[in-house]
Amino acid sequence: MRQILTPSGGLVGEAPVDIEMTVRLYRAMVFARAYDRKSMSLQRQGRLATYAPFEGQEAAQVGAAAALEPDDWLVATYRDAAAMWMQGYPLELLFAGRTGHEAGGRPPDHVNVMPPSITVGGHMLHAVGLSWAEKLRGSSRIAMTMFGDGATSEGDFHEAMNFAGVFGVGVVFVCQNNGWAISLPRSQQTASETIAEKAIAYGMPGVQVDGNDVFAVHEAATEAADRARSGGGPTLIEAVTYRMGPHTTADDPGRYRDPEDAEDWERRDPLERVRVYLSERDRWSAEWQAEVESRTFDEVERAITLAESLYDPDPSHIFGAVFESSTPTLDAQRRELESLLEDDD
Amino acid sequence: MRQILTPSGGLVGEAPVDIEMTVRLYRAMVFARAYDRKSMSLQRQGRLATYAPFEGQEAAQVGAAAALEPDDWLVATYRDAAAMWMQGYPLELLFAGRTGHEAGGRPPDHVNVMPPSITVGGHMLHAVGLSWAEKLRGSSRIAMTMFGDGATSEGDFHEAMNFAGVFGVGVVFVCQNNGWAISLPRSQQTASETIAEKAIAYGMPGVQVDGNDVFAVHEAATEAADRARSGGGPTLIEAVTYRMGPHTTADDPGRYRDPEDAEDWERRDPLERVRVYLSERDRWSAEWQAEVESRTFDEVERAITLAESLYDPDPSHIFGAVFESSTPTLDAQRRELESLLEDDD
Amino acid sequence: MAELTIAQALNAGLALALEEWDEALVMGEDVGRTGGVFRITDGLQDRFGADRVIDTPVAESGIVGVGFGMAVVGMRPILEMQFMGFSYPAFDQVVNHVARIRHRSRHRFTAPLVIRIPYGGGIGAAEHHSESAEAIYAHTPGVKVVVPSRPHDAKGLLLAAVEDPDPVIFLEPIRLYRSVKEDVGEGPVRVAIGSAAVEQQGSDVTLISYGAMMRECREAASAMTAEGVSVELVDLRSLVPLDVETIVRSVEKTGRAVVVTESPRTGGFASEIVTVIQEQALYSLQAPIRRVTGWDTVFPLKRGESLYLPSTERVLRALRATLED
Amino acid sequence: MAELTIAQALNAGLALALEEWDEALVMGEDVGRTGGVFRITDGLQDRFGADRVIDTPVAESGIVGVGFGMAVVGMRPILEMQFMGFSYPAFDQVVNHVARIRHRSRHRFTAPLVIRIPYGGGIGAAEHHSESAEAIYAHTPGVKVVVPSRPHDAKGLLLAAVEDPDPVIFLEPIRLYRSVKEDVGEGPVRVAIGSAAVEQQGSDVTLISYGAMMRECREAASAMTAEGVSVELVDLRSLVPLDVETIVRSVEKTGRAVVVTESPRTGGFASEIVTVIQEQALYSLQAPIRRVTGWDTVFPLKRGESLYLPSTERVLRALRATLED
Ligand SMILES: Cc1ncc(C[n+]2csc(CCOP(=O)(O)OP(=O)(O)O)c2C)c(N)n1
Ligand SMILES: Cc1ncc(C[n+]2csc(CCOP(=O)(O)OP(=O)(O)O)c2C)c(N)n1
Ligand SMILES: [Mg+2]
Ligand SMILES: [Mg+2]
Repeated sequence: MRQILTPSGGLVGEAPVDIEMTVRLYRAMVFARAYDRKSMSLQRQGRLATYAPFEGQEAAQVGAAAALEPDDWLVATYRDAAAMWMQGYPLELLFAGRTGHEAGGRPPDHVNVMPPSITVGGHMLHAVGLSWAEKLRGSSRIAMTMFGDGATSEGDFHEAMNFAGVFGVGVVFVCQNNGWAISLPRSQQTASETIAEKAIAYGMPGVQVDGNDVFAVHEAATEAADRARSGGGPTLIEAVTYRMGPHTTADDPGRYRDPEDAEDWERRDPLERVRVYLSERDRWSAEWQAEVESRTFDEVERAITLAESLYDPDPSHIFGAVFESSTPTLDAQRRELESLLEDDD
Repeated sequence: MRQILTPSGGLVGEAPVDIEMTVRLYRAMVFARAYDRKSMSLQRQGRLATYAPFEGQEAAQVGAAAALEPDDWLVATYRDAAAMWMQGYPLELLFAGRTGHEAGGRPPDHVNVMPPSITVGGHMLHAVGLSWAEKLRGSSRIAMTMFGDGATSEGDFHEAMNFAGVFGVGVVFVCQNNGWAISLPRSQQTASETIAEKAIAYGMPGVQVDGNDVFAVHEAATEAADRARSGGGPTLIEAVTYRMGPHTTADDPGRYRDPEDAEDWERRDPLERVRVYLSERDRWSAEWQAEVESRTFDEVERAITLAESLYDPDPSHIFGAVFESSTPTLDAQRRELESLLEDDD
Repeated sequence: MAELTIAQALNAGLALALEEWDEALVMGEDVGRTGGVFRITDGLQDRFGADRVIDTPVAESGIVGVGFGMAVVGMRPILEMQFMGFSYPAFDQVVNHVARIRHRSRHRFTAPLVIRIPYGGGIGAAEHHSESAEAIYAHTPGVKVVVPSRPHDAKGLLLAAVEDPDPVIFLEPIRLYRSVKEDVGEGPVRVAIGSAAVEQQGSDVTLISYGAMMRECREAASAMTAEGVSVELVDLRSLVPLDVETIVRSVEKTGRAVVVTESPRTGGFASEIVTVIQEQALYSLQAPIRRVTGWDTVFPLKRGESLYLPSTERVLRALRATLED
Repeated sequence: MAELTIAQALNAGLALALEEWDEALVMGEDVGRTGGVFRITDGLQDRFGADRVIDTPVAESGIVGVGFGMAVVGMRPILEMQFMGFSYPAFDQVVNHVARIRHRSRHRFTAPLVIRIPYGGGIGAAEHHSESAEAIYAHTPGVKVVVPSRPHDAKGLLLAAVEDPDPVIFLEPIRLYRSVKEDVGEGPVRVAIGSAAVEQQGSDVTLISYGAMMRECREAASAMTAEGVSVELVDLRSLVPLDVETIVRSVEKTGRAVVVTESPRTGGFASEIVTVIQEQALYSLQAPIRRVTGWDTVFPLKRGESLYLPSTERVLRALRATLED
């Protein structure tokens, strides 16, 4: 398992990025954690529908997404808000989805990030098609897809990996192995020793990294992205990490896992080691961090307010998005709904 | 790639079976080839619907099936008639299916062989369930499933292998890599070097053998069956072989492959090497072989005649097999059909 | 007398099934350790062990395909799909194998399994969590399709489904899981698969539905009754086999009918019900049969949900319009 | 004037599509080297290269899921499922992604792809090779479903489907692939998706079908005409969007209708057509609308096929019975 920055903040080998970039990565992780915690409390206040927290996985998401060019494709899941935000998905849209509004599914035109995948497994195939098509059209864009340890059990994972291998498609497969698929531990998800070694079955390189080490994740992701962009084909990265919180706000981990595990993983916190690393180099201060956090909270407050202020959907909202242009049957159904609503007021 | 009997009939290492067993295996292969060739001609005469020939794959099917106990489960495909026959599936039923009669799908009660799978991939999961359930019920029966190189690309292959690995189910996965999936060569089916190495992704042993070497196939299959029966879990066997004929009688290999390949593979014929091995040990004669072949032709003639003499289906045949007991809707539809037929005569 | 919710009745029914049949087992994602995302299998693994209440990898086709093999050997697998929107990866196994093995093997091999599928909207869930695709299963020869709307039937149909020699798609109305309690009867009671329930006798109009929409239909029926209109309320309970006789007899009596489902309209099961009525009771019809259904659109997220799901008000309007025709 | 079979018309249409749109590509199992199991893509790889006519591994979900991603970037993938019975592994990708991305992303991302699916029985094939499951696709909001019954429409609908900004399920009637030839017109003609064809005007009864069953319907219509009965013959050509207006106008005129499909009856698309008619033309109906369909059984193998598939004789009986009612 590749590791560059130890939990205590020491270097094994060489830092893959300079100090400025390290600060940027750290700031992103601080932002991510603050966003995640704020979201949890917003959910408790009933301002968000169920929320899937990613605390503990900040390094995996930030380190991987930071390896992408601004216009590369990211195809990720319900738990990957940090990565999606890194790639340009606006906070207010992430929240819009979480408040139950489809507007959250439409990123700005220059942002090549797919709406978060709610089904497990299917979206990896989309990344293969996206990257392949970009190549066919002569663009140098690549696609990165993120998924969990549980997703590797779906047939679509297999078909996506196999297509990518056969056609040499430039896709970066990032598995955040956070130890659990809801209540199923990684050990019972698959009998392979690592998830990284599954790459062998598809003739592609696979690498397992300490997913809580932003240096290791970022280095592996950068290598994979370069390989993809230069026609070297796909790569599977297994980022070994841990989901510190529940699967979602509807889940109670107490039913299936030992609280001690979490304590264990707290000692391997992805942020703390970078904080130590930076402060040893006089690039960290409590004030600065508090500053970043409070700015995050303001950001989040602004974003959630914006999301909540979106107009609730009207008939055109649901009937207008089935096809580019409506059909007689849809028009008739829409009139039926509209007449119902009119009579209501 | 494991090989014990070279194409020229020489031994590398030790024969896994004694001479008597070798004679039995050879006789089965002679039978299989004669059956296969006769079936091709029957199809040309219009007495069978499309037929999927397996010439060239006799050693893979015979060697693997011979490793099973009489009551073990076999879950195979449209191309595995030889293996199914080895495990007790009556010839006349194999033919019944080929003449387009469902009777072909019902083996005798003591024969634990599923009807041949027409869909590619889905049946491997069934083998996992069969073997698992036998274990849950305290029986020592195991299941062997056969499939092709193309089938390994289906999501169900992945899910079957993964379930077997996770639950340690005693299944013998036998992939007959015959080089082609209709018109797609193995090299474009997957980017992995071998199919055997896909086993790593599921934490199970995988072995690649010369699929035209009945000794190598039989030895590997026996090891795998013993492992499965003794609670050692699943094994993936890749039998490297070649489909000498067309995909089916509806296919024209001339459209996609070089005839020279076949000539090449003729030199690695699975029967010839055993013939040499036996004759060097004075256990083979042309008369004896001719005898086996002509008995096979009689067998086949008897079987096809039996299959053809089956009554054609009547309404009860299709309405009676939807559920154990009929429903008012099915009864009404059946009466509708019966009245149509009555008025016809 | 045990007063239980649908969720509790299902849990009790599963426990009874595991007691009654050694061959019965429960298999699915998160059904063991955590008792399923809806807690329907709560406590069963502790009680019956990990060999009979099995947590699987995240692979729906695998769950159904492996369960199929188990059923062929004589087990009675009770399989859980976490939500209907996640049952599609297993669709091939259901259509091509589960539904056909009896026909394919001329009764030698059968698949007496149950696939439990929570379905329907109304809980403000994320995408794929509000599906109502019962029509695609009902259109698959070889599987039965049942859908309870109340605790008693939930338990009785579940036990009948496990006992059934053929595969049963068992649909569970998510938004009714914990809505009402009722006496579910002692022990392993059964509700016959294929029999509809006439919940309320009436003479003016027949109101037909099943599953989650029964709540709105009950509200509408009592509102109409209060207005002096006599509504006959039919809960199909079983889509395959369909209790055509009960449906037709009712419409022959009332001459009018409204059919309510929450699935998209085109090709929904409401169309089958309407068709059966017009085939067998056309001359009794005094007005066109009305469908109250979801729309031919994607099911909206929380904030648009109320635009999609048929409301009691919509059912009432349809009833009134039908009576005025 | 080119007289082509449906198979030839499809091949010509695909070639035109690949010429007309740089974004168009063909992808599927055996579509390249060998031109597909039905030779519909014959010669296209030689002509347009392996980058645009792509042989894939044996993985239907992969074909549709990868094609989906390509379409999102602006390609126009024309995907082939080898037989309808092998399209089910891709059902999840169709329902959960292809059909929904426009809604999910509020038009930012779309999937303008075509999924070609040979369907239907009558060729004495092995199991899974005779499916007619159009109803499950027609019940999926977000995809269009078209099904030509003649060479001209095969070419025109295919080009319209490739050009369509939304995903189209393109059903191909296997047993008509090589049955008849007709002039398919020069160049990239289009047949509008959503428009039915009234093949024969009539006043006594409306006969409605689509795809492969049109052959039996045409035979029945001419037989009745010979007997002096005036049959209006409607070929729907498109199930979604459905040309309700043409259907209703016809039945309002004739007062009688027979709907013919080869799929299982319960939940088949015939039920939707019957329902639409009874909703909008009940008072014009002089007799119950009859369905002539396959049965609610598994599709039998060769030797039982004739028991299952609706024959011209069955269509004739239904027409006569309807006229006698
Ligand atoms: C096809 C499908 N099956 C089941 C589910 C229900 N489900 C949601 S998340 C999840 C577990 C996924 O685990 P993993 O892939 O490890 O991702 P994580 O939640 O740990 O980030 C499951 C089973 C789903 N969303 N989609
Ligand atoms: C799910 C599915 N997809 C496609 C097909 C059509 N088909 C029949 S055989 C075949 C190729 C299978 O190749 P392989 O697994 O190597 O077996 P072989 O025919 O070489 O023995 C295909 C694509 C099918 N039967 N089932
Ligand atoms: Mg996980
Ligand atoms: Mg092969």
